[in-house]
Amino acid sequence: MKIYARQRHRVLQVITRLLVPFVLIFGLYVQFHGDYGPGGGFQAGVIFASAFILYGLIFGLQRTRRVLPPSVLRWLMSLGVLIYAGTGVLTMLLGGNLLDYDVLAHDPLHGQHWGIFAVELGVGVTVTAVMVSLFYGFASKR
Amino acid sequence: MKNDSQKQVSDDSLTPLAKRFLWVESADKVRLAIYILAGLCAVLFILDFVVHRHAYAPNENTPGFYALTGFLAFSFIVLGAGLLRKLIAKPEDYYAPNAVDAEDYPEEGLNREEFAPDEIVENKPGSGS
Amino acid sequence: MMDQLPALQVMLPMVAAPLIVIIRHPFWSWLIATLISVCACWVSWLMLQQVVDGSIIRYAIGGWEAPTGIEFYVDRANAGVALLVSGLSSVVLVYAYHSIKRTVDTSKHYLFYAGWLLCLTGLIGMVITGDAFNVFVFLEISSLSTYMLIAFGSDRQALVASFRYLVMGSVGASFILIGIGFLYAATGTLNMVDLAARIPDTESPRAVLVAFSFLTVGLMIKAAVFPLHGWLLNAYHHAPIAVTAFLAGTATKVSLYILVRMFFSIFGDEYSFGYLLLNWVLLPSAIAAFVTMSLVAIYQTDLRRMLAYSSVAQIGYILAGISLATQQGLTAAVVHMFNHGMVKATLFMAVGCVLYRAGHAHIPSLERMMSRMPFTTTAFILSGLGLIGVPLTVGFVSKFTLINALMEKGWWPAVVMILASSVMATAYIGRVVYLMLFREARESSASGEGYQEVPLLMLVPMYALLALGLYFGLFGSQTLGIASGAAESLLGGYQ
Amino acid sequence: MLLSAPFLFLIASAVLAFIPQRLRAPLMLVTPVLALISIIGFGTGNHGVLNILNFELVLYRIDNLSFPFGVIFCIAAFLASLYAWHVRDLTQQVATLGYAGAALGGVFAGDLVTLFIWWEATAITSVFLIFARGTPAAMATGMRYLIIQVLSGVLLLAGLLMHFHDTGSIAFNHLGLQSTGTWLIFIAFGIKCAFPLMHNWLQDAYPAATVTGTVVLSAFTTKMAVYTLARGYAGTEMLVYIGAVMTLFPIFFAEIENDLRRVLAYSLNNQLGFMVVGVGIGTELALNGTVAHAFSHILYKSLLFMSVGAVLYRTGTSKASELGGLYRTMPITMVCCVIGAMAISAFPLFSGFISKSLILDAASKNSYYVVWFCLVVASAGVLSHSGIKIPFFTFFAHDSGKRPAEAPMHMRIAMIITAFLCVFIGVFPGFLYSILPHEVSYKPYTFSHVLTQMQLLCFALLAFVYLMKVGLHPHELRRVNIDSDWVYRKGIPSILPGVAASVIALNTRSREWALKRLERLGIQVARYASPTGPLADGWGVKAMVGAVVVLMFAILLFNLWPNA
Repeated sequence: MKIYARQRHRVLQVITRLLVPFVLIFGLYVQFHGDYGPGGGFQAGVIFASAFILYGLIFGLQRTRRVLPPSVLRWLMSLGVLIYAGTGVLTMLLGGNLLDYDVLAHDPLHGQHWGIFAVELGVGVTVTAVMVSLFYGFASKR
Repeated sequence: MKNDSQKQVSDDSLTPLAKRFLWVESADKVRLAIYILAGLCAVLFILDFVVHRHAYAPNENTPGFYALTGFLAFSFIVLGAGLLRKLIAKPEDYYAPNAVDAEDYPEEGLNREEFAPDEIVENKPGSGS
Repeated sequence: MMDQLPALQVMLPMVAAPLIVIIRHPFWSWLIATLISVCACWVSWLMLQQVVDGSIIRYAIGGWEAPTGIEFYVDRANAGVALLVSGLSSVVLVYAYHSIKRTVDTSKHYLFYAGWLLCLTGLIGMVITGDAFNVFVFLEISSLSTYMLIAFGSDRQALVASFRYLVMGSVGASFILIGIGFLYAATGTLNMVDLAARIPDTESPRAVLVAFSFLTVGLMIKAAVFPLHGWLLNAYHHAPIAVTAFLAGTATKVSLYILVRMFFSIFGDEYSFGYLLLNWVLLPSAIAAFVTMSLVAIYQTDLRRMLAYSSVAQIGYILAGISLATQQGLTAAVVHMFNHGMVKATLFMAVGCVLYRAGHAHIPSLERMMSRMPFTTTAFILSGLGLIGVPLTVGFVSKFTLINALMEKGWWPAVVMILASSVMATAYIGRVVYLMLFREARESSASGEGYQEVPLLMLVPMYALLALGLYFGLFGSQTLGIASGAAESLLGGYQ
Repeated sequence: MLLSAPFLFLIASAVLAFIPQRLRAPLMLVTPVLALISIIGFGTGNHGVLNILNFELVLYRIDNLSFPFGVIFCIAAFLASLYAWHVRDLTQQVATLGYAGAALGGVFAGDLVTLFIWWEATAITSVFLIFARGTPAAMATGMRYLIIQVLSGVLLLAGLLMHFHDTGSIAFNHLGLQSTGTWLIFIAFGIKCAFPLMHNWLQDAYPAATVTGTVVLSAFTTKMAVYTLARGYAGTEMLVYIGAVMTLFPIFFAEIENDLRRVLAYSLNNQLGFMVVGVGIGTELALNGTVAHAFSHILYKSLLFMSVGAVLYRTGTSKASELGGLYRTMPITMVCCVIGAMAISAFPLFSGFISKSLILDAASKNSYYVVWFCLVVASAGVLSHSGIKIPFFTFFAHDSGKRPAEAPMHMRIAMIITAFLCVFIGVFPGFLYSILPHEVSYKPYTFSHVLTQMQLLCFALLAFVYLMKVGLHPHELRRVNIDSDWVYRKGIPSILPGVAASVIALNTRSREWALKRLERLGIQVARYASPTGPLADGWGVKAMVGAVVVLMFAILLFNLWPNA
């Protein structure tokens, strides 16, 4: 894949600049709406990552790396897993079974809500980070 | 009983214990010993007629049973062995080199030491090495 | 907290792995990995204590009870395997510090140890989960991290080996997935206990049959059963030696455990062996494994490769025990899993020590190792004796049980084959031992400097494992007792 | 368990290698003492019960039968160590302790598996006492010895496996000749016990060992075998006849043998015969006799081997034809030797008298009259080769002109202690009788018993004197006498070339063909199994996937079969 970061792609660049925020917001929507409707961490993560990938396709790897450095990605990957696993551990610490969200809030319903929310967030963060780093990996090696 | 010339050690320098056995060198004394043995045998034989023995095996009570058995068995064994030797004796190196028969014992495992009368005289028996 | 043990077992390494990635410090990541592994080992020990009397722990994840939710199902059989896995992981991790420092670039240490913990997570998860699909998930976790660990090997071949394993492993995993899919289609459940209950009255026996076949072949690939062992050789040869020691002791054993679980608990031995004649497939491949692979091992010139072949042969023994489908045969299989795990790990650790000092494991160049590295060589020889199955060693315990089980069933030809392969094992171990002890060093290699013994941190875990092996060799009835209980649990199916 | 007698010996033998030279000999002396204390300290009962593989291994069973053997083995080990004080050869020292430990282990083994392990251990440790002589001939002899000993172990293993298969038990109690397994075990015991035609190793190997090694060897292996027979086959009638033959035939060989250490080996064989007869009779009295005889036998046979060994040590030879007249300069050795000779000939007031008569008495009481008579004849024979021949041709007879110094101090002490024990047991039989397996009501010193024994011995002596005077007594010649081991040492090897030649002549072509085939097979195997061969290599992804397909097909096929 060749990265073009030239002036003659001005149209693409402008449109991309316009698109990226919407993609991000859509990603967040899918993420946080996941526990009520279609969606969830996996899909949201991929959508979120696609924003960066699009950015990278148009503006080149260097610029994307400046926006989202690989070290941060690695950190995010781990963080996502930690959020997921941490939720599980937290439920255990609160006296329930692993990933038994009932104990997270005063009533089970809220507990389930919070639990799913946290877990999906973890998944989303990790998937985003993994997708982007996959992109980095493929893009940088020829 | 012979070969006094071979001796490098005179009989006088022997230990007291060894001196007690010097009688075997003298033919007379050996003969005397044999007479004593024969006498002893005679006495034992006669005793057999006097003493009543309690026995299990047949013939065991027959007077002279043991005496006869001892004498005959011994003779039979010795003579039989002599005949056996004619059949099976082989030169000493028969199994060589796979057997130790013909070889000398390795020197490093030995401690050959000639009898040294002086040392014995000084230290009395039971010392040395 | 005691009732949370199964969850802890999996979560400990799983949480620690990302932490290590965040910390990124070589030493600290090693320390964390080791400590976590030791904790996991302790947890599985506690767990074994809870179930050793024959009771069962069923842990519902998220509070959703069994057929609906996912559960961990722990009984004597898998608590023991979990202990083996976590225990070996701990020991080898302690050992790995120096060995890995030598082979892996310092900047990547954190990745290595994180991968190790993920692998541990996957293996333990596979063992204790009670959900068929979850088996697949954990299998993937462990497989993926294993590919990574193997690729850390110092030579370029490691990448190839890792890739070959990846291809084969993926084939295996997809077979397993397909099998699980068919099972789900046929029965409508994924929970193993539920599966076992529903399979007999399923309406589509063909689907179950196909599922059974796919699962068998898939697991046979992962367990490196004889004709499907190709990935193992290069992987063991080129991986960092600590990884090899860990994998040799655990990875194939876990797959074999799943295989056994499937045969006896899910499908039931009636189905697997009585009705479906599986032992016409398993036993021939087992025998072919320990005969041909032992033979091949004799001719190897690289110590690691020789041991890799021997591993395939030993898997053959375990498989032979499984294919008997009797209490005693299964006991032999289970006890051999443990014993061989310990022995082979020790052997690979000893080889690692040789590698650490000599830089190679070329067998003909190992002359007079005894005078250069006495402790390492002693460990190698002692555990080599165990591998052969000399009386008073662990190998004898398991081989004897196996032979006894075979004789009980009247399979004399198999007994003869085992004895023949033991002779071959004597040949390949004996050859190395002879070289190490007696052969005078050749002029060329004698001119090189004598090696020193490896650091204490490598020797201590090796000897700890060795001592454990010797102990279990002398007091084999303890392991046999647990294994016999495990076999009972497996044969009895789910209550 | 580490404090049990066998393990004490093993530990000590391991420690020997790591301590300085000057501490080794003392350690070898201390070990038997500690072991004896351990045996007494543990007391009767089963100790060290291990459960391995669902077998109950009893490592340390002390009961009435094993206890006396344990005691005498410790004593023998002590005396042999004292006798070997001068030895600086680490191999021999380690082998001595290891061998004694293994023999003790065998005696205290409560099950057949443990017994087997010690059984083989005695073979492997003891052979070093022969190797230690260091000559190629000794190596060859040692290998012959080792092969036969290991063969015995293999038979034992095979027998115990079959026995286990039959009965499901590995306990070592009374076995009896009831199945193939017990027969094999019987033969294994018989080899170590030097049954007729299985005896050759004894006469072959013992004279080849080192000066001190023979003393050690003489005590353990055969007596361990006697113990195992007494444990497993007491009352087996066949043993009575085997034993009777054993008492008789070695006498003839001993009579004409030139090497005095081999004479003693034959005599050892003959004495074993008495014990085997005792085992075969199997009554309490007979078993008491066996144990008592083994006990006193170990002492006086050690004593004889020590004195002959001392002569060898000083003169470099143990051949009767080279010796004579040594009483002048080795009087103490001579006196000890005579005491040993009198003990083995069973003169009253010596140990042989009070032990052998138990067996003779048991034989006649149980109506084995022919056997009893054989034993009486053999008793006269014992006098001929051990009682007279050994001391007479060594220390008296014609003067060889050799004037060696008296044996070294430690040897003298060892011999004097042993001689003292021989006399002590003979004079105070109660001490020995009190440790026998069964209650002893036997009174050895009755007038008629003393009388008959004296008659037997004195008339035999008279016969000796007579035959010497007449000149019928065989002279001592530098000759070897072939025994039945000729078959495998000369016979078969000499026939083999002829047979092979004819086979080659007849079948050259087929042999070559077969060899070529074999060679080709070897090459083929090597090619397939070599690191680059198809068995080892070539497991590429394609081949693997192929295998997957085949296997899948096979499984499906087998699975569908019953459905179709």
